[in-house]
Amino acid sequence: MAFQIELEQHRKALIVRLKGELDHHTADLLKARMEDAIEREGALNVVLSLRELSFMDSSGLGVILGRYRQIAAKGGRMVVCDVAPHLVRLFEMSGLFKIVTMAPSEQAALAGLEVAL
Amino acid sequence: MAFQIELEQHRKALIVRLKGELDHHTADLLKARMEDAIEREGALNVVLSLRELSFMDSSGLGVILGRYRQIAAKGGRMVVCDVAPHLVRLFEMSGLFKIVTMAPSEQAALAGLEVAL
Amino acid sequence: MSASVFRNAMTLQFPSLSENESFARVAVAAFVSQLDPTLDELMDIKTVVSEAVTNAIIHGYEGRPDGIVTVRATIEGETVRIEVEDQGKGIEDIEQARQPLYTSKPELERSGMGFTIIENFMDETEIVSAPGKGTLIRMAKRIESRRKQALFN
Amino acid sequence: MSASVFRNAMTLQFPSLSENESFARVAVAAFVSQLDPTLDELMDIKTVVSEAVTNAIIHGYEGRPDGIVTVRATIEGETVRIEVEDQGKGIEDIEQARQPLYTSKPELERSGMGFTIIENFMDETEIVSAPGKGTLIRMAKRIESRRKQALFN
Ligand SMILES: Nc1ncnc2c1ncn2[C@@H]1O[C@H](COP(=O)(O)OP(=O)(O)O)[C@@H](O)[C@H]1O
Ligand SMILES: Nc1ncnc2c1ncn2[C@@H]1O[C@H](COP(=O)(O)OP(=O)(O)O)[C@@H](O)[C@H]1O
Repeated sequence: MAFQIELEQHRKALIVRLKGELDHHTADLLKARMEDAIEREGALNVVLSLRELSFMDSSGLGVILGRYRQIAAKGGRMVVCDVAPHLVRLFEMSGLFKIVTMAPSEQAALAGLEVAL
Repeated sequence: MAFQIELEQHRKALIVRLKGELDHHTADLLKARMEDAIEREGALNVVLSLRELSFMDSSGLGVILGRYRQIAAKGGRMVVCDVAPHLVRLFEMSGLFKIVTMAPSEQAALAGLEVAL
Repeated sequence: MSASVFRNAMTLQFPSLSENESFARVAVAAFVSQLDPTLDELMDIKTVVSEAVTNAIIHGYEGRPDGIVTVRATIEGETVRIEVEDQGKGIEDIEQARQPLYTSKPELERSGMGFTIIENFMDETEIVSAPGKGTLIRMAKRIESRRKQALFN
Repeated sequence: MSASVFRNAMTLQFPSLSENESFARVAVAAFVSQLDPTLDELMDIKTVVSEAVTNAIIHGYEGRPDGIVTVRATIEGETVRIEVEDQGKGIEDIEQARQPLYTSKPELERSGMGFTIIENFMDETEIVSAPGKGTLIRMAKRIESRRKQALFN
């Protein structure tokens, strides 16, 4: 079904905005687009905006974890923002919040990265 | 599924606002509510607002035709307003536009009734 | 045209309860969404499924809740085929049933427009029915996907 | 409690194509909508259906497109029961499969959280599986309808 990815190269992070439904069927596209941006364009930190994500299951957790490992190996960090309540439960269950930071908005996510740098 | 009816006794017409999905399953409720308002409260003219109707099939045509007959027997008139393009096709196919007037808005529907009175 | 045509199929079965009319049309619409139809096309599909399933419940099983309605849909390239089947009463005179405004149940305020709408909204319609055996409605429609429209506009 | 409990049921079958994951969860959600669930409950249902159907496609049929996935759902009063079945590979060690973060396909970036999510979101979960025979996931959840909440609040 409908799934869209918007990528923006911000000064200190790659901003990835997801829209629609992220499941096993759409996860491959996200993996390919993010791998590409991280490897070819050398993105270090990633801000993942879930504001317009209407559905996500454990296949989404898998791609996010995979991309986290990719940037963490180079010393990068990942911040997830605008996470809907039902997705917070998925993130909590999987322990993803132990390695990925949560922020209320893109601004807050970027500000948090600045401070940490 | 979700179907809601809002009734308003206007000076010269009963305004019936439909919301959601009108099919065979929900048509009985509309029939009962409108019959009641027409018989017990003596409504003569009816304005049917379809602005928030997201779905309607031929079962809807049946109830509308039935209520038209009910008021026409007493000399009343029916105006349908805010009809979405795909519903216009249904009305056209059934010939309902030959007996029921179409108006772009509730205001226009009420104004039309005033003039005709 | 690519050599490999996308194919998919689904079968849906449920008892003849009016609660399932809405469910059936949403399910078929979700299946057809794979072809990225326009909103108008999706509304056509929802409407014809609603007509055929309602007919199976009202006319086929005459309101009994224990009949089984079967809905099949297939996608082959750009064509959607939909079948709605019941093992109910069947239709005695199919030509009469197809007439606009003809209904055998005017007391239920049926409009008699079900088959007319189906034949108008779909590219192909076939009615297979025999009294006492049940009714099968076969329909097909070519979907002009939004994606393709965007490409060629 | 009224003496007559509302009952309904549906069966859905489709080939093991990833396109059908979205379709399956929308169809089941539309069926469950009859109970007027909260948005959170509907999201739980969609998620568990997505997990179980994805598992049938990836693990049961290992990506082959010609397997058949069957989804059954029943409503009995306030309880929804959902079954997802495949005739695929089957699970050798069910206890191991249920462990959070365990996956047999790390190369596909699976998170190993499917069964954990299902067991968390549903009131009851049962896994019936045998190597070479296939897998059946049985789940149940009581729905606190919005209508009822509105009445008692
Ligand atoms: N599944 C069915 N089983 C038996 N009879 C049917 C079935 N579908 C349609 N019919 C017959 O065909 C007639 C016309 O159907 P239709 O055009 O949908 O109008 P309506 O449903 O408003 O009566 C019905 O009144 C009924 O007699
Ligand atoms: N339908 C199935 N058929 C065969 N094996 C399965 C099936 N569902 C789950 N499994 C096995 O159980 C494991 C755990 O499943 P799950 O918790 O959903 O995690 P994941 O799908 O991320 O691997 C899978 O890795 C697989 O080995």
